Amino acid sequence: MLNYYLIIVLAPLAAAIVAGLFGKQIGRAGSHWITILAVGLSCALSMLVLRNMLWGGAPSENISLYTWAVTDGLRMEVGFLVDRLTALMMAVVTFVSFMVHIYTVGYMRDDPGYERFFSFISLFTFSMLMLVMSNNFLQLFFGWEAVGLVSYLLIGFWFKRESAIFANFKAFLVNRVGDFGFILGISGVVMFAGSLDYAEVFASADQIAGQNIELFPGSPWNAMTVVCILLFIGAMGKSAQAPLHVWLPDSMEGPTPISALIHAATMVTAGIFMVARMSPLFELSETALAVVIIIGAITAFFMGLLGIVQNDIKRVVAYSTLSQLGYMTVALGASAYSAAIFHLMTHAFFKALLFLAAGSVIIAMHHEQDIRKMGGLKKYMPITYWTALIGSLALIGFPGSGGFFSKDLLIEAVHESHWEGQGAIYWIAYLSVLLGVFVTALYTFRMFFLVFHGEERMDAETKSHLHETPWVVTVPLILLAIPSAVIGWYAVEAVLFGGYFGDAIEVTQRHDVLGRMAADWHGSKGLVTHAIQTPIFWLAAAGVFTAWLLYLKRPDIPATIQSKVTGLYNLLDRKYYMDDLYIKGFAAWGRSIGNLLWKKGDELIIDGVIVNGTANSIGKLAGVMRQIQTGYLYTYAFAMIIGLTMLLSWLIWFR
Amino acid sequence: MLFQAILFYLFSAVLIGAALGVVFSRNPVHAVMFLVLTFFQSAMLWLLAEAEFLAIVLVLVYVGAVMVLFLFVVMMLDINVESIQRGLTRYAPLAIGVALIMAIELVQLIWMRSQADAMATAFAPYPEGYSNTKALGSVLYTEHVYAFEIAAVILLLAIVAAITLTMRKRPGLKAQNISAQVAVRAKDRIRVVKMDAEKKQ
Amino acid sequence: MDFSHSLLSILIWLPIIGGIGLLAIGDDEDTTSSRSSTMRIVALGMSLLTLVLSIGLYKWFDNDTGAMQFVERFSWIPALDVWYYLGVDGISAPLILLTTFITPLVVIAGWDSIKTRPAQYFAAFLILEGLMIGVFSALDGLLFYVFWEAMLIPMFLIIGVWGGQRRIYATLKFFLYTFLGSVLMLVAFIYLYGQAGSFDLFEFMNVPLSMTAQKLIFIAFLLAFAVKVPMWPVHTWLPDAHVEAPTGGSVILAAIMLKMGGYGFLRLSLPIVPDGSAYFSGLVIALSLIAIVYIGFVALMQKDMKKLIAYSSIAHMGFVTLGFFLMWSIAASSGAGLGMTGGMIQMVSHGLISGAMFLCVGVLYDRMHSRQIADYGGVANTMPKFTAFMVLFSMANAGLPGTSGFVGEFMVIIASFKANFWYAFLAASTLVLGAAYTLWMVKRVLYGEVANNKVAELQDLNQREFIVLGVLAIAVLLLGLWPAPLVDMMNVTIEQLLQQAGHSKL
Amino acid sequence: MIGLQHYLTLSAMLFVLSIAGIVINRRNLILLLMCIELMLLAVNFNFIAFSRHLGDDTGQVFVFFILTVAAAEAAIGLAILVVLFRNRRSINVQELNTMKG
Amino acid sequence: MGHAMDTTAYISAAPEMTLLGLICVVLIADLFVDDEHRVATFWMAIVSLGITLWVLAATAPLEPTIVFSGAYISDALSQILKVTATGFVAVVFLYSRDYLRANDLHKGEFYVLGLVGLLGMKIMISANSLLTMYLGLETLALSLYALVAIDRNNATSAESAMKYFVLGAIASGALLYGISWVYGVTGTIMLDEIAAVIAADPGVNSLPLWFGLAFLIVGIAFKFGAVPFHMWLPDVYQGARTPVTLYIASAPKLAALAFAIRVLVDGLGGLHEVWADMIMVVAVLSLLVGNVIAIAQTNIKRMLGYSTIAHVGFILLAIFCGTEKGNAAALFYTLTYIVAAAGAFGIIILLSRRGYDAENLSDFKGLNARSPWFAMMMMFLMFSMAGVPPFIGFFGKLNVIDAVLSSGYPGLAVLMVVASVVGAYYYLRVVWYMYFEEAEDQAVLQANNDTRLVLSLNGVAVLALGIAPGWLWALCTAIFASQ
Repeated sequence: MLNYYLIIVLAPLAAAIVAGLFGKQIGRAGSHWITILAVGLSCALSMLVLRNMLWGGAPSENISLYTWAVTDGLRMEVGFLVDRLTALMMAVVTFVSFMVHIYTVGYMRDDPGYERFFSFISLFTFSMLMLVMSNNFLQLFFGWEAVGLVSYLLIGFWFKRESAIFANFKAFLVNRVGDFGFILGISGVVMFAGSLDYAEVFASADQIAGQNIELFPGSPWNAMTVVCILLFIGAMGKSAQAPLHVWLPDSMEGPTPISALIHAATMVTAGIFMVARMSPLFELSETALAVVIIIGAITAFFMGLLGIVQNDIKRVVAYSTLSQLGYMTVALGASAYSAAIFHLMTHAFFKALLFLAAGSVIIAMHHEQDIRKMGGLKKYMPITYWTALIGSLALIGFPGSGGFFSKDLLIEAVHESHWEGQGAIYWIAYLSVLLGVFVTALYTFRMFFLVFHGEERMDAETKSHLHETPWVVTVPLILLAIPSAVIGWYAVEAVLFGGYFGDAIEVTQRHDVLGRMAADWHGSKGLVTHAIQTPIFWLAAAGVFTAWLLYLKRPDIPATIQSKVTGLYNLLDRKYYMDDLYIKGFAAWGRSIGNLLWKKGDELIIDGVIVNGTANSIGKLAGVMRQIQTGYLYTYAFAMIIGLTMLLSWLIWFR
Repeated sequence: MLFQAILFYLFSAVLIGAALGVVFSRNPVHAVMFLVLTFFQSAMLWLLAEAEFLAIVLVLVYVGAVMVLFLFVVMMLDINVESIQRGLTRYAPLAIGVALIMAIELVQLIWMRSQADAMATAFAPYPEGYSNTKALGSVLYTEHVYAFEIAAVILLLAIVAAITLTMRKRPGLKAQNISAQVAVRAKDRIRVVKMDAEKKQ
Repeated sequence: MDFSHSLLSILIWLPIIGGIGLLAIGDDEDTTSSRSSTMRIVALGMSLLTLVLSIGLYKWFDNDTGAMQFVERFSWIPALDVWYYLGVDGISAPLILLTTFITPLVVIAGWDSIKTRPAQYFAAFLILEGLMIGVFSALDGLLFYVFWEAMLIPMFLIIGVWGGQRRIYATLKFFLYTFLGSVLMLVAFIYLYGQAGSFDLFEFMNVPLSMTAQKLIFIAFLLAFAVKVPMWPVHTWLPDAHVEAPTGGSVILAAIMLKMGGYGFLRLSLPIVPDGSAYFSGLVIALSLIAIVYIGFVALMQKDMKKLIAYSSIAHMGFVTLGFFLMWSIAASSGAGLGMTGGMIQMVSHGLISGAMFLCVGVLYDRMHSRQIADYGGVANTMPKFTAFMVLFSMANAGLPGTSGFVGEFMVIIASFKANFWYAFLAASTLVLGAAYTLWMVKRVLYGEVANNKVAELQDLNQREFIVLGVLAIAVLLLGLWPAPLVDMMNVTIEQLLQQAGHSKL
Repeated sequence: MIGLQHYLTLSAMLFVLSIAGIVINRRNLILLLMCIELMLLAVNFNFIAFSRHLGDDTGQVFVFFILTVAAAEAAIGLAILVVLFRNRRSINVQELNTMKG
Repeated sequence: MGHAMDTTAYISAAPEMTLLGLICVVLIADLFVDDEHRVATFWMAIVSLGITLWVLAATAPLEPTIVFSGAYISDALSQILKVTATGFVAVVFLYSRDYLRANDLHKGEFYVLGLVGLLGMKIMISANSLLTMYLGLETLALSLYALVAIDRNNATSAESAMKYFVLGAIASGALLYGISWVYGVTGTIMLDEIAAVIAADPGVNSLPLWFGLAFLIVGIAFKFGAVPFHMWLPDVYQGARTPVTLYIASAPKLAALAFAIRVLVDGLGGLHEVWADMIMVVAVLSLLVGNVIAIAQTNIKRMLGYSTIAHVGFILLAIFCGTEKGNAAALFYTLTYIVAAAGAFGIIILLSRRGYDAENLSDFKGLNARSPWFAMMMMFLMFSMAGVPPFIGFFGKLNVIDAVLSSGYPGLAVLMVVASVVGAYYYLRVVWYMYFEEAEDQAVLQANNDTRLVLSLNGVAVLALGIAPGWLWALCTAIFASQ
């Protein structure tokens, strides 16, 4: 299998290198063909791997590829751990990536950076695969940062745009804040487990949990808690959990395929994947799990709220992504790792679909992204309309859609995850995810209605050119719509209750909510039929209804509400003032610290006073001392006499 | 002995007075004269100490030659006595203070800290028939021949140096060259030039 | 052909002779004349020949021994028991390879951007190369010191003759600063000589020293090496020197000369005064951490590209000293070696990356004659190839995994976590700060609309520049993706060094 | 009892006086030269006194050479003085400060 | 004391006698040479020096010999110092010739006075009695006074000569006063006998002798130009015409060293404890004052004057140790220092031309463009003086620091190196002007090939000696080990 893995990983890399270095030589078509073929190959082989795992009963494999370095007893290797979790991720990643590749051919048709773009997304695929296939922390971190790099490059793809390059800089930095924690977490792992290899670390998990570390003198912390929280900070950065979420909405400055691939389907879920992968560690620290669940809950609910006031089509989807990532995180915190991963998978499909649909709309609208200037697009773009509808329904969890299974069960799992000592945390998490359902439905269908229904608010010029997008755009939409719609039916049982993940995910008995839920499991059909009895359904329906009421039926109400509760509106409109806090707060603070240290510390004190000060005072001293050399003979003689007298005085009186 | 002491103190007093005169006199000529007096008094004191040869050399060489040289230069340079500022340097008080300290130290050295007893005795008189000149002469050309030769070199050096520094041809000086004047002939002086008569226009 | 018995001498003297040859060829006013081109070819040929020969150093290097290899030992000054004593081990060999690798690139980089007195310019670099290799291979204290100081002279001239506006201030500051540091080292050497009766470094290592003596010697060493590294707060010569130096000078300064300080700590401080080092290790760690954080903030605010990179060098070198001095803070059985290896790797990697960064700035400077970030903007529009390289090196500078910049930092952070959580916390802040200052510069220089007409007229990399940056890019990536060969070279030596440093001399 | 101490004291007084003369003189250079002669005289006194005290003629021989050298010295000193005067038209010590610092 | 006499004496003193004879020959022969052919005098002087060197080599003593009733000593130290002094006087003449000719100073007297000065140095170097030491000192000093004033039409020269003369006279007065006390206490003026008396009778080691010692130190310090007896030095360096400065800066330092070692070590070695402290104070002051004031100078001759003061600090600190190593270090330092000093002034002369002395630092601007080779030579010399390896100046400093450290004075060693760093600044300034600044003056350097050759050898010597300093150090240690 190793050869398969190598091809899966290296084919996109090779394609990226070829397209990147020789893009001009092989031309636009050459670039997209080579990358699409490479990713297609990866995708096919990934499917094969997944198939072998699922049906072929292939065992998980832990292969060491080569030794990166060995020193001081620490082996640093590069290798693959391919188990069911990995296989699933590989399939999702390569599939979405493949779709996005195809879609890009249409979306980026007129862009001068065409070859570069293909090179980047291929490179991204490689990086993401390295991340998910890693069998050790080092390589994980490599993939982790590499996807960050590509994300940076792609957000800033249109580097002439001030907003784009601001967004990519911001994205990278915020991610780096997460990585800051992450690398400390890895260091902690090495310190307590003495290894970077997953298998060895997991094997010594109990031993880690048995140790303490004194972060502050006199207050020992459980080592596992520290390590897990640090690792989770990394996940917060990558998966855009509050308060490190601020980069994701801005990342919409990148081309839409990127938003679909990186900022919805794959990269942002790396954090979720990582926590799931680290389940043997997280399971041993309830404190860490509590942190995870709280962060997730906050993100899920509050980021959803922001989606309601956004007018940029991509930003709405972006906030929805944030909110959904929050859901996944909550699931992780509830030890329902499988649920999180399952939601990750369905989300990947439907969110990629939504983004691509949004992209399709944007193409049709000639790069107009404001939903207030759209409306009634249904008749112009039927394929986009229907696929977007599927995506939206999946997002709100319409019974039977992919999102329904994952979200419903996720919320259920949170509901179940009520173990001792959680108290308020449990209720916060549960209420957040529950209310989040309403919010999700509201913003999703607000967008949907404003774009596809109602009056046509675009200008005449745009309107005259409106038509359905070409097949390279619509085919991926359709291909993504299919799994969005149906994947839940087929996968839910296997993934959540069928022990699909095997030993890839470990849950302690006490936390095994899914295990408890499995007892009540009556198959997917049962779940769908019972959907109507759950509050989740009604909350979603209420959300859709509200959206219909506010944005189709009575479009005047939102403005009224807005004027009534300006305070709340402003809070949402300014995104809880988080950007202000970071930019005007931390960034400005950092700059002024820098300025202070530079101007006052380096230039004034060290250079001015100490270095040049010494030099100048020696110079001044020289100036003063040369005054002694008056040029007058009697001074010279006098100096000699004084010297002589000193010698004599010393001899006679002091010796 | 008492007489010697009286003489000593007398000569010493004059000596110091003359030395003060050298240091403080306004007129350089006076200063030279005071210096001459100083040397004379010194010669007297040396005679008292039975160093006759040196006493005589001092008078002959110093007063006779060196002091005359000084006087000669003073006169030659024709320094305007009135224009010379009367006064002391800025830090004269300090200088005098330092000099006093040194004086105190030297006196302390001579009178208190050294083997005062051994030093307080009078000089042992020379034996009868002793000639200071003869004694010095006998060692000068034997034991100290090397130093003597060097002294000769120094004198030679002084001659060379003094001539190098002071003898010069003044660039602007107009002098006659007698022999050239005598040797001149008429035809060297007048050149007869033939030229055509001027034509009228 | 096996010439390994005199390889080090060849590596030292070949470039020096080449440099003298260049001086003999002399300068020609006409930079296109055949004499000028002969001169360039001689310079490049000599540096390449040195590089090729230095491959022997790698090829014949025995990774399994901590003993000195390629040893040469002849009496030099018998009256003082001074030996011409050369040899390398796992900590010096990589640095020599780095030196021979960087020098040809510098020569190529200066190919036609140096208009005034090119023969002297190239000669200075060749001589400098020989002297630097000398520093890394000298095993006799006096020989070491001679190379160490002699090195200042060509660098002094390089900055002063071919530098920028404030070159004189910068080069004097550079010279005097380093000179002050190293003369105290000389005093320490002479003291040790008095104790050991020889300048042999191994004798220095074996001679017993009292705690007071060790402390004083350590301070003397610390001053010498801290200035060179440079460590906060004796770093202020570096931004000035870097900014004013010509591109090649900045590259050599950053890539190799700064490494001398780190090398000095390993070669001298730790084994000769282990107890002194232990006593002051807290201080060094504190200074390193201050360098990482403080300088990170300072770098953020720089308006001059070279200055920014110079400051980032200081911050990165903070990892080196941090890694070296962690060993006394780590109670665990392993981890000290990790820090030390990390520091060493960081040195090599920083040599490549900072060199590449300075070359990038040099490329821009050659075209625009400005180093001010504000004068640029949107360079990516006109120079795509250049942008690709610059972004790559910036990412490496920010410590992205897969590039060499990551390797050392990673190891040091892990090791510092073992020592103390807060060490690691402060050290890891470079992930944020490093990315912030590097990428902010990238953003302002490369991205955006074309800022002005001058930027609009920029020409992309020519072949020569492409080769230089390309070679460096490959090196940076190679080292990042597979550092094992380098690490293997050092492992045994570092183990041995750890034992030596851990063994009290009292 | 006039002995060594008296001569030495006299010598010391001359010595100090000559030094004071050199230092506090702001007038002409000739005076400086004369003070130097005074200083040498003081030295001579010392030598003669010690020579007599020790009963050893070397001291007197020394004085002989000092006198010789002093004469040569005076000649050269005055020569320099003349050169200086020719160039400067002055031998004022206070004007002798074109080089300083 | 059975001092050897008769023929041994004349053989021992043959170098001095030969030189004296040749001086007379040159002096007389010069009368018959007119101004156009004055170069003949130069060659005669060079030949005289050559012959002297040969005589020196031929009469080299196998063991220390004391002749002329103890007035004269010939030993290894005297031999090396005399050879070096003779050689350097030849170098000085060579460097000076073209300058003198261009500036209408090409007179036979220059060479004669120079040779007499050399004779004085030799007398000092070989002096075993305080009397000969004094006479040698005066021979040298009087020649120097005359040399400084040799440009009769130059007011500055005359002024500096006057200052030099007056201060020199004061110093020799103090020296004589000291000698008188030493004589009075020990009853002898022979240095070996003084040492014997001090060793035999502890009673003499008391205040009167110390007083004499203090006055002697004034004389020594003056000769060296150590603070606070240094004030003549910058003015004389600046005021004298450059060849004279070159002369003063080179060979007489050897005589001063001999003076110090003969008197302090050979004669009054028993009083080491007493004089060490005094020498140390003087040396440290010299180091600091010399280096600091040099920074403020714009005239390069004056700057090198102050630098000399700083170097003297090093030499005196070596002597201060009072050990064999210290003495050897002092000798080594002096020998190597004058190599650099001679070269530096040689280059200043090279840059000068008719009516124009390259005295100011700014005259060195852009030298690298005018003459890369001599710029490099000057750079070598400056770095050597600054004590940067691999130039020989470094080893000089190394040995002194070694001596000081092994005598147990780490603080002094640190002070010395820090002072060197301060000093490095002004040497670097010369390099900076030569290399980093544009030339103000594009005139081509004019010099004969022989001068160029010797000057180049001089510059290369500081490097070559630095690369192979071992033999010289071995020689210096051997000289003091044999005593």
